[in-house]
Amino acid sequence: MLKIENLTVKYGVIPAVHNANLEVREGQIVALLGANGAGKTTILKTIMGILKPAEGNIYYQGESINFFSPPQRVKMGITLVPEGRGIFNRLSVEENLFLGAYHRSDKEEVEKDLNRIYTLFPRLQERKEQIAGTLSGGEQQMLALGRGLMSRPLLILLDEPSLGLAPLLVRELYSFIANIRKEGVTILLVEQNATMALKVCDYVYLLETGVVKVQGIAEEVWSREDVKKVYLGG
Amino acid sequence: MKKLLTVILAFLLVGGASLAYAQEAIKVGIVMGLTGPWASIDTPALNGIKLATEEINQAGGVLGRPIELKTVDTKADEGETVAAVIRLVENEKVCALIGYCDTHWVNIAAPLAREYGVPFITPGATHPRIPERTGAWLACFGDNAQAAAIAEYAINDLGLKKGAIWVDTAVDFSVAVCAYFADAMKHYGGEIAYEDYFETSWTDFSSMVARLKEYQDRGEVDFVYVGGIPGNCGLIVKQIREGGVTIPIFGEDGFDTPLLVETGGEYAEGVVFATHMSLEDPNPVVQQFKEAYEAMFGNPPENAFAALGYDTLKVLAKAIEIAGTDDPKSIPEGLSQIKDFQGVSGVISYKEGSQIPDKSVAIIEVKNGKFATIKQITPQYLPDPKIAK
Amino acid sequence: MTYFILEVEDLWKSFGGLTAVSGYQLKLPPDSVYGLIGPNGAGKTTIFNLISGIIKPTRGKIIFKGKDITFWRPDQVVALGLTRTFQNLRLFSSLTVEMNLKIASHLHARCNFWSSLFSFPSFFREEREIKKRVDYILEVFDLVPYREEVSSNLPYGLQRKLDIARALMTKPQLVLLDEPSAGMNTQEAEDLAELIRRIKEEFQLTLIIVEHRMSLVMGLAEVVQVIDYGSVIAMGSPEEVQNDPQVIEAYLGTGDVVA
Amino acid sequence: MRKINKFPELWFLVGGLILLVGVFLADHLLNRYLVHILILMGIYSITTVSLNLTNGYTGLFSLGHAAFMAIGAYTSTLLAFPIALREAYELPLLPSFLGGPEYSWPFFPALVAGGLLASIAALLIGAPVLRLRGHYLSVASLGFMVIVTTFAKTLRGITRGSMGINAIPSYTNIYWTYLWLFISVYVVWRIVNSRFGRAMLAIREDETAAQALGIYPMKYKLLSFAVGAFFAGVAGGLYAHFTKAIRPFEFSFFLTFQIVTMLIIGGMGTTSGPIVGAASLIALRYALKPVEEGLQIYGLIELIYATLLIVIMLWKPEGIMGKRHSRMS
Amino acid sequence: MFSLGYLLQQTMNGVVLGCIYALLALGMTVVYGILRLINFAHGALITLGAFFTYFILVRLGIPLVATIFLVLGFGGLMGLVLDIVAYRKLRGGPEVALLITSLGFYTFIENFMKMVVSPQPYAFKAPSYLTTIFRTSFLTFRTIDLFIIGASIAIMWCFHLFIKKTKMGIAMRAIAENLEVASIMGIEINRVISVAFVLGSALAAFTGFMWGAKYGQISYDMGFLTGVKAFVAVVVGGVGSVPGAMVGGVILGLAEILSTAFLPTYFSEYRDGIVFAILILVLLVRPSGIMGVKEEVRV
Repeated sequence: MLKIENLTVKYGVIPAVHNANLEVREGQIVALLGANGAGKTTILKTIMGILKPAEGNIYYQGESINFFSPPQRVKMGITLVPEGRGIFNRLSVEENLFLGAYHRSDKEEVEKDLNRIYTLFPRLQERKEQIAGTLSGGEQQMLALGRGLMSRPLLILLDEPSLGLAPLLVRELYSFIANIRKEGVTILLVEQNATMALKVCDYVYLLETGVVKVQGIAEEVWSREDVKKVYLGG
Repeated sequence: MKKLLTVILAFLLVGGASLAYAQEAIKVGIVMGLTGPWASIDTPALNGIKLATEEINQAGGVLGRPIELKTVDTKADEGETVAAVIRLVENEKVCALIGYCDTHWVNIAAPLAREYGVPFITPGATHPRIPERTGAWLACFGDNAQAAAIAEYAINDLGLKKGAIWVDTAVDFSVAVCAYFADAMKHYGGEIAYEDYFETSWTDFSSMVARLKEYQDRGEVDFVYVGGIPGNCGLIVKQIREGGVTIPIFGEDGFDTPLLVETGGEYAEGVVFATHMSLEDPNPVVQQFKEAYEAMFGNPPENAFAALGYDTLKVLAKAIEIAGTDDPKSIPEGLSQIKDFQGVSGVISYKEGSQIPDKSVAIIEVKNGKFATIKQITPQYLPDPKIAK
Repeated sequence: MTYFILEVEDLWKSFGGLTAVSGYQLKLPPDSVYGLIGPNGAGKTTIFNLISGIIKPTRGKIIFKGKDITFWRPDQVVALGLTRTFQNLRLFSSLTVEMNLKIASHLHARCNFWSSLFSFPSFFREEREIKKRVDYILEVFDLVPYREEVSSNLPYGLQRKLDIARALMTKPQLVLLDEPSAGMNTQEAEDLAELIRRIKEEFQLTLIIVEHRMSLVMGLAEVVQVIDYGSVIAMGSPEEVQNDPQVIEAYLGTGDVVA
Repeated sequence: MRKINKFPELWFLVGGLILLVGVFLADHLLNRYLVHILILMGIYSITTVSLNLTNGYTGLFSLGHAAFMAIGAYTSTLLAFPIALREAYELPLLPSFLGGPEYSWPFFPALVAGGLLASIAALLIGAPVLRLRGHYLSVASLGFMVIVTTFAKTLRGITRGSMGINAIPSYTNIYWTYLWLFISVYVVWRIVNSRFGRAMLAIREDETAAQALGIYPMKYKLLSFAVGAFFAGVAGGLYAHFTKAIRPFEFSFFLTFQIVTMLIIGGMGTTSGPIVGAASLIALRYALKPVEEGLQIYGLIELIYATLLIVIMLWKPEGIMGKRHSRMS
Repeated sequence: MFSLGYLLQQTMNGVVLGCIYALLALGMTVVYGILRLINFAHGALITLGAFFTYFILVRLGIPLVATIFLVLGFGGLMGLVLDIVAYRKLRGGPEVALLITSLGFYTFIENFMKMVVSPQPYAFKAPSYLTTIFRTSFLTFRTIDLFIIGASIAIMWCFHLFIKKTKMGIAMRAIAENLEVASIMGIEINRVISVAFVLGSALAAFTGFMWGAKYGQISYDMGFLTGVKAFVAVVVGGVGSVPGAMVGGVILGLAEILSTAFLPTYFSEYRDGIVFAILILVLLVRPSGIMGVKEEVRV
């Protein structure tokens, strides 16, 4: 579904991602793991079109999308749930959700999806008139996820969804992620919380300083020692 | 530094080219604010000057030489004004300067001309302290005359005693004319209820109108005297009337503009103001001037400043003739000898030692959208010029 | 009683309703290297911001060299000998390397305004001294060839180095390094560790290092504090901490998935 | 090359001599109109050079520069106004501690006094306003400018109100102007190359980082504001004694925007930018004047001016002398 | 000393003037909130709008309702042109470049207008149904005053609804808050910004029409000071806030009128000084304006 070939991304002169190759198959959850500064977020932003690749190609459903703008990519079914949630603090919960469906013109369906999100996250319904900036961290993450789903994505890119959440909330969150997958959405997940990610995902890429170091099926990778090493050092 | 030198060089070239000039024509420098807030009176004045030049040249010129105008637009900017005077005197070697219908600009340009020993005549700047301060000559009456004329008319003819004064503090002439008016009112036994202040740039006068209405309703004022300029007199009159004020409105020569009726509309009816002359005057001199002006510019003269400009150049030409030379040093001598010169804007003669002509003041009332002359007044009492700043 | 160069007591900071630092404590002996680790968003950088005076705590006390600096301005804190680097590299990006360093000599230039204007000898003497120190620092950090380079044009690794070099221009005793190796590759990071070790000796520094790259912290730090949710969850030697189950959980998360 | 670079003061000495010769030649060879334009360039250059210190080097985008010019212009005018003319223009006599009714100041001390008063005003207004950032600072300084012009209008006993003061003695000549231009360039250059200027650069680049290196931003912001104001005040004084008439209206939006435009067109934060900007825009204005008069389209200059402004901003937003920095966001 | 009628009359004067400022501020605040652009060209659009209505309403006598729509369309078109010609290219560039460009546009339009319509002011003869005078024992006012207040409130309300309820309005607020995240929501940034320009400029042109109808005289340079004051209203009210623009505008209008109405006449000239002193005070006490949202300072 998504294929990245020889991707190099630079900030000015500084390469953040180096020659990365990865692939996401339809219906999978693929995790992109690695320490801070490893280039995970950069890869997601490049897939979304916010950053321009210095080299390499991104194929989505067999088509190169290198020259597509972010809105075009959204229309093609890619959605990014940004790191730190990136919700609009000054907008209400419902407006945030509504923006997720910005490119859609099927009003009734949007309304239906809205209700679906509310049943998925009842707490959002309780607070739908509230300004999003006043939500708690967990609620904001729910909102960001819900907003991502409102665009009816085929591929959803999750950037550190567990960041700053209490363990209990993290667990809750992951059960949602598992649910989303059941509905047929493909997921590319960037995580620091490796244990959690490895439990739900099918395939794993491990990044270190912009380079893919390890890849493999989740269970296999989990048992390997280098995973721990990347995180906790020698 | 290198850049600066290049620039200097460039200027040497430009300057050199403009130095060449023709010998035979008599050069007269014109400085006017053709852009900016004074454009609406300076432009007609310039047109009047052009018309007069055209006529003189058609008739064979002065001393057998044609008159050539060197006109600079100074854009209502002090730096440009100084630059223009220097350029006209230094580069163009003009024999005299004519310029501006507002006192402020004369106050800048004329002293500089005096330094060069070049006479400066203003068509329409009416501050009576101009000669004292700048050495310039006026082709029009002083503000003290027009203020006294209105005071005389209001008190003696209409019996109105309690006036309010609106002063535009941003222009010298308005401040001056209002001070003379207050003085003349006192002289004739009237009183000033209060003075209110505004600035040229204002558009909204509603708070002042409301105050005036308050005074009117309490019976504390009989009339209001407004020191407006052409750009805002229509606005002021309209707002005063719309605000429910019914007492008479008096103005000065700044009111002499078509905008008074155009903007004021029906509300301008009955407004009385003092000015240099009336273009409705049946006097053949005036009517001929009107026709010639319309023939040349496609529209009738906008206001009295057109006539003043016309007269100014004619006066200058006459002075050159009297002096018999266009030497700037001799022109003032010629000017001082002008007596009973019949101009479009009235009879001009300079009294001994005075650079302000004795002219009568036309009192004009707006009737049916037209300016109608009520009377010509030569004020019996002239406030001391020193009263005003 | 032992002397501590820096003591932090019961430090709290909340932004709006969010508590970023809750009851952080530290007693730092002089001439030591402490590591500060913890997952993303644990509050490490906030702690640095609090100590260096860039933000003010909600509650708590910070004592440096026996002085209570809790509510001092950052420049006052630096003047006392405590400086820091930034996680997101705040170099003066349109200025040259030399200029970046010269700016940092600010605290130790005493020349007054008038002698600066009119070239009194004291000005030249001082400028020469500054230049000497810049030369020396450039030497130590192997940055000599890049002296005239605009700092934003340097390779990333060198920018990181410059950031530390710049901090040292202020002649500090205590340096807070905020993720010095972020964005470096393994080789560069190893070199950096070596460099940090070297400058610690050379300049007799006390260091606190916030770092994600475990190998670096483990190699350098004598004592490691692990932060999560704004407070210390573990503290000890690198080995102890590495095997602490609480730490592993903080980093890798619990293995307990509901779905 | 190296040797000279070691003593850049030498450059200044040489440059100063060349300037002196140039000014002398200009004064004697050129006609007064061209000298007039050169003086105007000089005065505007002083203001842009001083504005460059605040806006370009310290990164405080102030729009209040005309206010400092106004303060300098009024101060020096009032001090140096000839006793003999005071009565004709209804100007007050100097209070006794400033010289009394018998004495009007010579030009130089009057200019310096104007500059100093502008500096003091800068310190007073800067202390609260310089806390603001970005556009808020710009707007607040613009407000300060309006307030200064308001005072110039309303303190009629001193300033003659909106009508302004006329017949100011024409002390400003090309020597004074270029002497002060030289001084201002020299001072700004010295500041920029000392720890004070380095602190200002640091504040422009990153205030937080500057503070973390021991620089107290407020102090240097104020210093930069005050020094900039000093030269603006001096330039205002030169301007007043050059145009020989001032009124509050002059020192308002138009002047402020004109100076800022010159600086930006020339290139902020560069040594030569402000002078190039001021000189080229004034040169353009006067070069176009004959064209405008020839075609009798008054207002053409402004039209070309504006077009040029837009074109430069679109294609070279860092100004004529500016360098493009690739900045990381 | 002052009668009740006087107090009421002056307050009404202030409110009417304030509504004009408010409408201008509204157009500016939308653009400024998104782009951080102090759009001086906004002032020029007042002039353009006023002359446009002068020619179609006064000269051609097109009915009022049609005029309103035409002037809105005209203003919008001009805004679109400005955006496409210059502002779009400068997006993401230095703020000062944007500022100077907008100043350049102002100068250009003003001088262009001067050439086209001459430097003389024009009398703007509004249809009589707009200038009918009503006199009560307390107040004297005209239809146009009511029209201005009514139109301002109506437009403000529509705008409020637009910003709050419509897709485009929500998108605008999203862009103002975070451009990058907005783009990954699938919002076409350029299009939305253009719409903001079009709306703001349409409002400016419409204000020009109201200005002309209220005062009866228009000139090529009428827009500048008004534009600057509208920006002051934006900052006082709080950048990016629709009710803030209204509050800021009315405060400004009241400050102007009441300061001349209740201080001794000698203080009239302090009017602009007072307005800007209020601005500085508001900035110092509440840097984000009365209704503004505090901007986050990130360390």
